[in-house]
Amino acid sequence: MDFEDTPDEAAFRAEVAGFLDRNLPEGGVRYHDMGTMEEKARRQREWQLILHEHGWSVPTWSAEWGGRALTPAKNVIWRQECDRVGVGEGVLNGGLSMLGPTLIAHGSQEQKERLLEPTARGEILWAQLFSEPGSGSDLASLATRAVRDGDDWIVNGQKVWSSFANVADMGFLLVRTDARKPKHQGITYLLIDLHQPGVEVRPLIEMTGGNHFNEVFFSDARVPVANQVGAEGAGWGIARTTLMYERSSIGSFSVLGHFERLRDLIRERGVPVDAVTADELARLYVRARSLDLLNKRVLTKVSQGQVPGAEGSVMKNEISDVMLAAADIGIRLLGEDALAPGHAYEHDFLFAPSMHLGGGTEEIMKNLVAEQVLGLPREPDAFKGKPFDEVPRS
Amino acid sequence: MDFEDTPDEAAFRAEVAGFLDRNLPEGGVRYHDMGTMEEKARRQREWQLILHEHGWSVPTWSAEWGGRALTPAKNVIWRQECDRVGVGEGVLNGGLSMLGPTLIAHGSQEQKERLLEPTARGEILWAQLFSEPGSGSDLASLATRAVRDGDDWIVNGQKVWSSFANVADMGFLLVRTDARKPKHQGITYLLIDLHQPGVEVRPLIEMTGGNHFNEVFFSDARVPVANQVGAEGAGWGIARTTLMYERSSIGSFSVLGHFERLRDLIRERGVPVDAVTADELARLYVRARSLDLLNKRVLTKVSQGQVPGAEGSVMKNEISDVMLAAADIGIRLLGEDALAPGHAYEHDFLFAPSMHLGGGTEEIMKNLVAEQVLGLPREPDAFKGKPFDEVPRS
Amino acid sequence: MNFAFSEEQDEFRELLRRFVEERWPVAETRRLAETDAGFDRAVWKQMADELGLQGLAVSEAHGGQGFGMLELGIALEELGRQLAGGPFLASAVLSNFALSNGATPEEHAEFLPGIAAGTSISAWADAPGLAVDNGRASGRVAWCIDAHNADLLLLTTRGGLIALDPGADGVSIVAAKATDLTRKYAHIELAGAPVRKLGVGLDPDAAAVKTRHQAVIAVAAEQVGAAAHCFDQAVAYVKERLQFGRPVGGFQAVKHRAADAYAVVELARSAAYWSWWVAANDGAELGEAAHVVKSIASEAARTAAYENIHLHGGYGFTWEHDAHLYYRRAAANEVFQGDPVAHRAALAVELGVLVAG
Amino acid sequence: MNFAFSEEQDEFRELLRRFVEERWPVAETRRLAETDAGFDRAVWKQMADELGLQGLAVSEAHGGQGFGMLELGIALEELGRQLAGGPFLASAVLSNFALSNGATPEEHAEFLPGIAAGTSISAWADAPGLAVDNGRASGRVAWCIDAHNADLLLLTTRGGLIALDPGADGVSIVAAKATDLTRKYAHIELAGAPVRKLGVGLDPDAAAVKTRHQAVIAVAAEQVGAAAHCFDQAVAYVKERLQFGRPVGGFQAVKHRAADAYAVVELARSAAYWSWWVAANDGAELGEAAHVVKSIASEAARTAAYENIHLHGGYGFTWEHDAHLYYRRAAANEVFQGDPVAHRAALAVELGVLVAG
Repeated sequence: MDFEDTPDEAAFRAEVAGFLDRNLPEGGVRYHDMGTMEEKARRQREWQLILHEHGWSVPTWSAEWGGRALTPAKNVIWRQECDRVGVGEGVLNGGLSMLGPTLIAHGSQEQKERLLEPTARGEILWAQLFSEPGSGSDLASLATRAVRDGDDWIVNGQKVWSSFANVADMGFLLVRTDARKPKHQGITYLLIDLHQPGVEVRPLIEMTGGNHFNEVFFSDARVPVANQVGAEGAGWGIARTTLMYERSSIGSFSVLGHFERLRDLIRERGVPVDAVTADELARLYVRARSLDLLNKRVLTKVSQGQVPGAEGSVMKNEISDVMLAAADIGIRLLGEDALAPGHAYEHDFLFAPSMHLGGGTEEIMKNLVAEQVLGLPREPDAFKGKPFDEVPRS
Repeated sequence: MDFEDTPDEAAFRAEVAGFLDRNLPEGGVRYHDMGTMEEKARRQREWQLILHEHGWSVPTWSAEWGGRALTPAKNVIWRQECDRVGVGEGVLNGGLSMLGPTLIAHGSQEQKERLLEPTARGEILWAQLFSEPGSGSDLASLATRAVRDGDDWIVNGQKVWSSFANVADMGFLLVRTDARKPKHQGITYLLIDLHQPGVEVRPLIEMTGGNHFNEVFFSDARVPVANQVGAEGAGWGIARTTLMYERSSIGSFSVLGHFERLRDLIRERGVPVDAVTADELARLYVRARSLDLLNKRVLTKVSQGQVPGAEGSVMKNEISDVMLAAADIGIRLLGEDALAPGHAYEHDFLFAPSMHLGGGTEEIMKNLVAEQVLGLPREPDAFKGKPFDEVPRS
Repeated sequence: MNFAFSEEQDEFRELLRRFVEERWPVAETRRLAETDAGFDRAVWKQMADELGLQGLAVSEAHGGQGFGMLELGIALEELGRQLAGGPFLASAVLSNFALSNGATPEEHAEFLPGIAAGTSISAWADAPGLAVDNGRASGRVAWCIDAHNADLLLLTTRGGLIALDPGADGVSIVAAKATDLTRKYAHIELAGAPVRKLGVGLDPDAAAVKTRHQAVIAVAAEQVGAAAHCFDQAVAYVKERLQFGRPVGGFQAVKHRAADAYAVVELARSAAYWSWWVAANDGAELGEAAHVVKSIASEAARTAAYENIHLHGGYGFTWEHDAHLYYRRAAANEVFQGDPVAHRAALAVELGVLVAG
Repeated sequence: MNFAFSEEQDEFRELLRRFVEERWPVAETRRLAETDAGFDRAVWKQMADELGLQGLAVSEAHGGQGFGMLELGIALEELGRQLAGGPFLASAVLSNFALSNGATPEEHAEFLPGIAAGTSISAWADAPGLAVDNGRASGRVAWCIDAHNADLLLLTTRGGLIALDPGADGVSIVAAKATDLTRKYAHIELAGAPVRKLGVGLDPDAAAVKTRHQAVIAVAAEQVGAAAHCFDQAVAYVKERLQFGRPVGGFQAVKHRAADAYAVVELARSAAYWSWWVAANDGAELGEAAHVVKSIASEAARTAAYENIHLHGGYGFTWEHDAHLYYRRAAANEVFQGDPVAHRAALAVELGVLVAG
């Protein structure tokens, strides 16, 4: 057990830090500092090209596809150093951390050759198109349908909660191609060009007043069969790969930052904290510190080649609770000034309720822990094995 | 709206208080002050005779059976005044508040004439015999069986969590008389003489180290058919009546007492309380005060002839939480002295975990609220309508 | 003991609920959030003419209906359900309290009739930091509800209640956007503004304390209404929304969340109704009631608002859904006149388990 | 970064788990609870002879194995699972810490070999209230773990560490029953008892602080073991127990309780392992680690003990079931060397968000 870098890790960290310090453009590429979504996309693409030139665009991908096949431990260091200078995947996350690894695992040779390099260069910007208004926790009940017409699939339906779809070029899309099969068996995985008639992207305004997600509508939109990943009807299994990569890309987070921001606020305001609030701050710190350590334990396991399992679900719920508690303490510290829009905790306070929704609700996460880690029985499902179109939907 | 007694209520309160003050025996009849279970039974029976002579033995029963048919509002006053002088139903609770009302509702004329008066006088002491080791939350899955032999039922099986069975004369007992029917339909309600061969009562020691409950074993014990309440197979419906009366007899409680005991402890010890603990104490008080007020709202509804509904389940869970929190604060206040056995909070601390178990678990209570008050759907039951003997049991 | 409203009170609630649902539903509150005033003068006039709402708790001698906190509580709870009412809280409630407690009978006769008729709007704030000297006041009141809509400003200063003309020299009132979109706030800056001292001869401290306690109890009534609305909306939704082929409200985790929210809403409602009764009867427990109800009603309002978002899934997180309006209001009400932690500290002192300090 | 134990450490854990499950399972702890000593000298000797456990963290020069807090942590966690070990905590852990920090090398050589061999049992307590004067001590130590089993008493006084012979004049040690049935406690009364001052020339305050932090970290290791055992037992039971024709562990409410308990146990375990590493490396974060781990491990131990009772239904509430033994121990460990609230207050000061006072 050792919480410090090994000599090899320390050398790698120095290499990464050196690279970043030398190449980071003037003004940085901090997601929140880059203005409109279009501006974010433009500047992130420029930075991605720099990364690509130096072989850092897709460090976890295999060397065959332009990557460095970083070990989990080194990937953590890579991300820590990126965090340090405020660099993240941002609008490129879908391509770099979800679609790319999925294609490497399940795509055809032709698809990989055609799509991976432009994705790594940031030329193709990807959006995930899985969730639907009627399919949230029960994602596999999705109803967007595709019908075969010659060498094309014709797609009709609606997706929602699609991050960055308003700036994306393509989407990885789940469609129902057979409604007479049980829900998991009639799904196909397609890659759709978003710049075509029949695709309409409508930005969604969230309760924060901001826009992160989109609704995407399909009316007779076309997908060439060459853009079908895996077999017809095999989409659910491939989607699970994507979802696994999505979750593990959330793995790196700075949960202690939530405490540090509160401490900064206290110092700034110079108002002494009462003992009750101090206890809550200490509780928050204890939770965040322990969570940070749990994350390190899981990363060590992954580094040793063990499958991470559903511990990630524990962490997602815990970090959500930390953020909710931090926002709550934050507005309490502000007192009446918490009325002012744009105050230090307005965004966090308004964003926090989404933490237990996005990427799987609190309830779904706890089910996963109970079933996959603890081995408790699944909920009985009265519709198990029933054809999709015989299951009630709202 | 008025939180004070009406003139009629005030007069009634004065009458009750006067009666109690005049007749209460030297030394009182406080349950916890009366030594062994046998001693408690003996002294409570003496007191019950005094009550009976003055027409106060069963004040909520109808006049036909020796009662006063008190309104809910007056019953509350009756209980408040009894609480004031430390008088409760104690070991007589089963007969006075469960079996009596059940017999009045469902018993035959012969049973009422034979049993109600001795019950009211405290001559027959009753124990509830419903729960079984294998049937807790799923009470209707009970397996103690009875087989007809001429004019007798022959009973075999085991009951548990039976209060006062070690001093009781008779028990109200649920048995399975038809295992081929669905679980709710094969149950019969019997009254069993506990002083017979074939009945063995074993006191159960709880984690507090005390004894409140018993296990009761039946080996070919006999119950004459004359002691069957209602029809064969109709026992579940009658049991629900008993359970309803059991729950409503829990209605009167002094939840604010939990705060007051803590305040007394603080005063006694003379150690100033820190701000964090003071906040928890205030939280406890807020919860208890609000709960006390909710109880008053429910009692007002009942007084106006409305059915109380499952608000009682809310109250049971809330009072459990109050007690758990109070015990926790109590041992915190004691610090290291909480190690001493018999300290002010040892009993409460050890007893508190049972609060969310006895009389329906926290989970069952929340189900009741969700289903009966909020109208949310019941859990799907794969065994609905299946014969009892085809449902798996542990 | 009778913990029930009278038939007349129940009828008043029904009438008011219909009025608010028809004329000022939350959709209208949402529309008005985009305006500076935050209310529609026509509806304000209907509130006065059809229901006499602004004069509900003003004595008949001053043109009001002469009711007390019980009826006011009902009104605030019902308005709270739709986040409606605009300056009703500022004028008909808070200013009315401030004047009733801190002004003389002559001053009542001067100010209350306009407030009761709805023809004059008043705003009130606690302003212990103001410097008042020689009939002039200077200083800042960071947040005052509806001050920019007011014809009359009332401020509780260390020396007692003062009245200001919002149009006077040295008075600057600027409407302020707030995280709470559904209530209107303003910043007040005073630079030697001419003020009139009210309630000469009265005990200013007693009046200030009473006004603060009543203000808390009034806002808690609104919190309970908002909480109940959020709760009802969430429960209705989980009955309808299907996932895995069945209503999500049939999943035990969702059922238990709903049961937990139900419990806290009913606890808060019980405490609120009692607090109205204490206030209506000028009971000695006024301070205790204010502390208790602020703690539990804040918890209920925030819990129910959060659960409403959560139980609506992603849809509850959209701008389009009303859920966030309640969540925002819940935060604002929580910090109004002392947050729950401060009220619990005061309660602990009052209960004798904490040394004041 | 490597948050894993070495293969040797994993093997040591396996070996120890087998030993404890065979020789000192919780059933044996329950039997020993009825005795005054609370341990079996034969098993104590086996611990020393077969595993060298008492000398685990004593240097080889003094007959120990020379390991550090990581191995000690593993031992305490495994003993904690069965509430086993008797005076191991008092002697091989707490007294060892007190001596290592507060005594001179000569004194180490005098006392540590006996402790390491298990032939001498020592007990330690914090006793800031003792009056020590002219080689004599007077006063009371209300609770001292295993003092009545001890051959040597070590007390941290305001002036530094002192050693006492339990048999000396003026020393009264009375075994005390406690709510925690599974650990043995005693009351100590000193009336002019002859004492020997240890660690002359060392900084007594630094030694006392370090000993306290290490003591907390050690007990937290035990808390994590106990929590993990309770959690495992509860999960195993809900898989087996059928109600409504299916395992109760299949009901969502039960699943989520289990998932919540799992989370807090794993958080506590993570904090505990880190705290051992900090202690093993004599890190500057020792105080922070002690505060963090006391808070989270107390929560885990209490939560898991409570859930184990609850999820066993009525059966978990019986004397016969072991669940209450863990619940009792959880309460006792919680108040040992400062409760979680006190540790969080100290942490808040250390983190710069609270002014000390």
